[in-house]
Amino acid sequence: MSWNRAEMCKRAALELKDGFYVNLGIGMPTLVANYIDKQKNITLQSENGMLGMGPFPKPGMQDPDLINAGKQTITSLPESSYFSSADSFAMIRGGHIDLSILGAMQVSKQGDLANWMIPGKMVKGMGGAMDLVAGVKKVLVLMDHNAKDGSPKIVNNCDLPLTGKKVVDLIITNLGVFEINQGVKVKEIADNVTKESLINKTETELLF
Amino acid sequence: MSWNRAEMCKRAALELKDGFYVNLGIGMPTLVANYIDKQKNITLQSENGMLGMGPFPKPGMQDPDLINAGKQTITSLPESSYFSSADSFAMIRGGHIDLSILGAMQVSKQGDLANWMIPGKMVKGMGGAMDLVAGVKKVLVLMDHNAKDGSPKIVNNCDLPLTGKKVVDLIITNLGVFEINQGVKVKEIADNVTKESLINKTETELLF
Amino acid sequence: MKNNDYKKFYNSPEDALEGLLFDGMTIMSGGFGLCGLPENLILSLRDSGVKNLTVISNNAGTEGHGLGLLLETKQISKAISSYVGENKLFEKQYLSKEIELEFNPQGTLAERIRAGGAGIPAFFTATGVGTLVSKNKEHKTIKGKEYILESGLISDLSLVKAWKGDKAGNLIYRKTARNFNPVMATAGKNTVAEVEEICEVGELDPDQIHTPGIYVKRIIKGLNYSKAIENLTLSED
Amino acid sequence: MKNNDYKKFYNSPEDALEGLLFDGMTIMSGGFGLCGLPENLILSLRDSGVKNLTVISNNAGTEGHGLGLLLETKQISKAISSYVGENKLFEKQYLSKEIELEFNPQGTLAERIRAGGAGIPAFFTATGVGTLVSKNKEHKTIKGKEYILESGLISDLSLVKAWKGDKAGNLIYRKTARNFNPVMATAGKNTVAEVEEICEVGELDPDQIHTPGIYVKRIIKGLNYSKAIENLTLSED
Repeated sequence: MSWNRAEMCKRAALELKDGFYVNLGIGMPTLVANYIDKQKNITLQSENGMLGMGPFPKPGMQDPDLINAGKQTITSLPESSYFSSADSFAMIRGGHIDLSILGAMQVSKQGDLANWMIPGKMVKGMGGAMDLVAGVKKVLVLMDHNAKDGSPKIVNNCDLPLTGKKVVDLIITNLGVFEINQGVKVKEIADNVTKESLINKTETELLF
Repeated sequence: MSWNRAEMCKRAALELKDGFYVNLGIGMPTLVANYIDKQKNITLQSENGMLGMGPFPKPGMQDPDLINAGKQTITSLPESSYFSSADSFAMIRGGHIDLSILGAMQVSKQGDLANWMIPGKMVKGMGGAMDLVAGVKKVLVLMDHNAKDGSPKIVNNCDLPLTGKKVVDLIITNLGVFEINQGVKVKEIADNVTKESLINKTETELLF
Repeated sequence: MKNNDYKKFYNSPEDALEGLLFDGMTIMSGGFGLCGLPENLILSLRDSGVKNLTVISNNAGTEGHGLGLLLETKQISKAISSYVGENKLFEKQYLSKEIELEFNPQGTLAERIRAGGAGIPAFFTATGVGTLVSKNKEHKTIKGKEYILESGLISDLSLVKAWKGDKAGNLIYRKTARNFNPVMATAGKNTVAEVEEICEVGELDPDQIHTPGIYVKRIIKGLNYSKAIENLTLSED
Repeated sequence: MKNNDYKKFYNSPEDALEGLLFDGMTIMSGGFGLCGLPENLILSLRDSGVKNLTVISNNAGTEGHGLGLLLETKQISKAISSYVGENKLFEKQYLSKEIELEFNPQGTLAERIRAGGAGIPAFFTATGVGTLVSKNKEHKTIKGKEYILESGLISDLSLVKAWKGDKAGNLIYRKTARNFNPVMATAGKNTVAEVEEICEVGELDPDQIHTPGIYVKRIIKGLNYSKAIENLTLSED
């Protein structure tokens, strides 16, 4: 047993504190928006130039001039503002975003992140990921604990090309929550996951 | 005999070509605006954050939120736009302004400009002058040919602290028009000024 | 009153590009994905037949849209982008070495363009430190943190798309169609803009202008915007 | 619907500065001359008695206006400015060495602040090459032209003045009162804004917002603006 995707997103949403400005990466991180506590004031940034991102539009209400960084149609909110890509990344690089949630292929025990290319495969580009991990105050990785072939994704050293060095603060997987802090510290274990299986499925040493 | 201030400004205004974006410095350069040929399309920039600067307001029409770089009340024009100081100097530094007209204390034969401080006297600051001379496509100096004590202002080497090195393209004084081009080349001599008196009143060699 | 004919308004994209194109030139093209693309100018660029282009654009369009059109005609020899994932033709030309590709982190790309337009030849950034992006770049430790030096970018020609524009070249963008357009407008030796609505000088509020007219050499009213949606996503409620 | 209480709106300048002040801090203060000054916040800063301030501001105000108020009470120990010509008191305190003064070219000052807010620790510029400004700075020749390295600036607290603002901290400036305010808003560890008109969230057009709310920690409605004119100049027609 382990957490399913909804449970992972729900757990990640707990990291969004009242008043936070947050950037959610493409893919599973985008889904975290569905689990944000409505009691909290959270503002979502989209790096293509928007603060205050709203939900997906109802059918017929889509606007081709209003998309998120995943090129999905979205909506605005009363507090929204738009700005250029340069201003958007000035905001990101300048440390004004409180939290970014990203997917990953590998994370090392030092917090190195690899999530943009696999040598030998066609490279699509890093998009805004390198800027986000270098600039945002806190970086949370949301990913499956193991790759499809079962190989561990929390490793001693990434063998894939890096997106950033010593940039990850927290990892949430289907098996638990892990803090990068002079090694990989286990903060929470998913329901019915044993300590032993967690150790078996992780390359690097876990600190309990 | 020599040109009076109005004649100097009128001569300077001839350097403003159709379609030019121009920044006029504080003092006499500001007056050049009064002599612009109405057949030409000229847009004035004010470095505190405006393109399309209009004339001074009629009495009662002044707006404290609308001033030029000399802190004078001004007006807008139909084509005006406002922007921040950072965007304004991005425009200047980026070489988008065609011409800047500035006053000077000294100009050297290499085009070095000194116009911001006199050692031993209270320094007020360089304002935007260093940015203008470093960034604008063409720099025109508009000044009296000699200081109040009669000393020459077109010199071999500036002894006053510089505003910019090799930045001046053209000098207009009460005695003539001078181009900096591997030395100081005389382009025009004011009415009734002799070649000899011009040479006497200039420290550096003049090329005729 | 002063002369208010800016001589910037052109009747067609062909006229607006006349005399500005040459083989081997560098072109910046605004837009993010298919949002805020200079559709008319790209079509006209394709029809001009100009070739061996270096194109600076965040993405490479899709098949049949945006820069995808210039891939079909093999007019692009080099692309500087942050993400080209949606274009199979690009992949094919890249793998066959018909196209050279330089990836920049998206924020570094935006800032390099902003720097180019602002007369800043180079700046330090933490983005890319410790990655392939930092290879062969000057490193510097400032206040205990490591940075790399990135250079400013300029183009021979920038093509941008705005929502409204006036005949003095002042531009206003709409929603996230703004994206790379304003910075690219500042970084072109020449910039040509296309707009959905062309206004007379004086119709736009001077406090709301995103791109001051000084950056726009020529402007046209665009026609027949397809405004394709790359990833239609609707709420399930 | 989501919680829309940003907890940013304060009832007075005193409340808005509460807990943000300490002796020896660095403060950025918006405005050009007397145009676009955070008048209410400066008054409240004076009344707080905080001292030994480093103030980053394009000018030093005049007697009785702007930062001139903090000179009277000798709260400023260092100023970073581009021009302080209009203030006799400043001159006096400078000559008696009560105040340290660092002059920056105006564009370099604006760009250093923009860089500070944008996470750029340093950038190259041609401004000041060959002048006193270049003293002790790193020089670099790029494509045959010489540049100097300038560093980014940040503040402990930025005080800015806008025309309109909403309770999410979004700001819109008016005419040339914009000046240094938007960049300073980005470069403060904390930024407090004062506005002439406070709006509810949703009243401002999202395409027209100059400073997105993320940069504004606290916001107040300012009262009794003097908006003094430094150099009233009228047309003679």
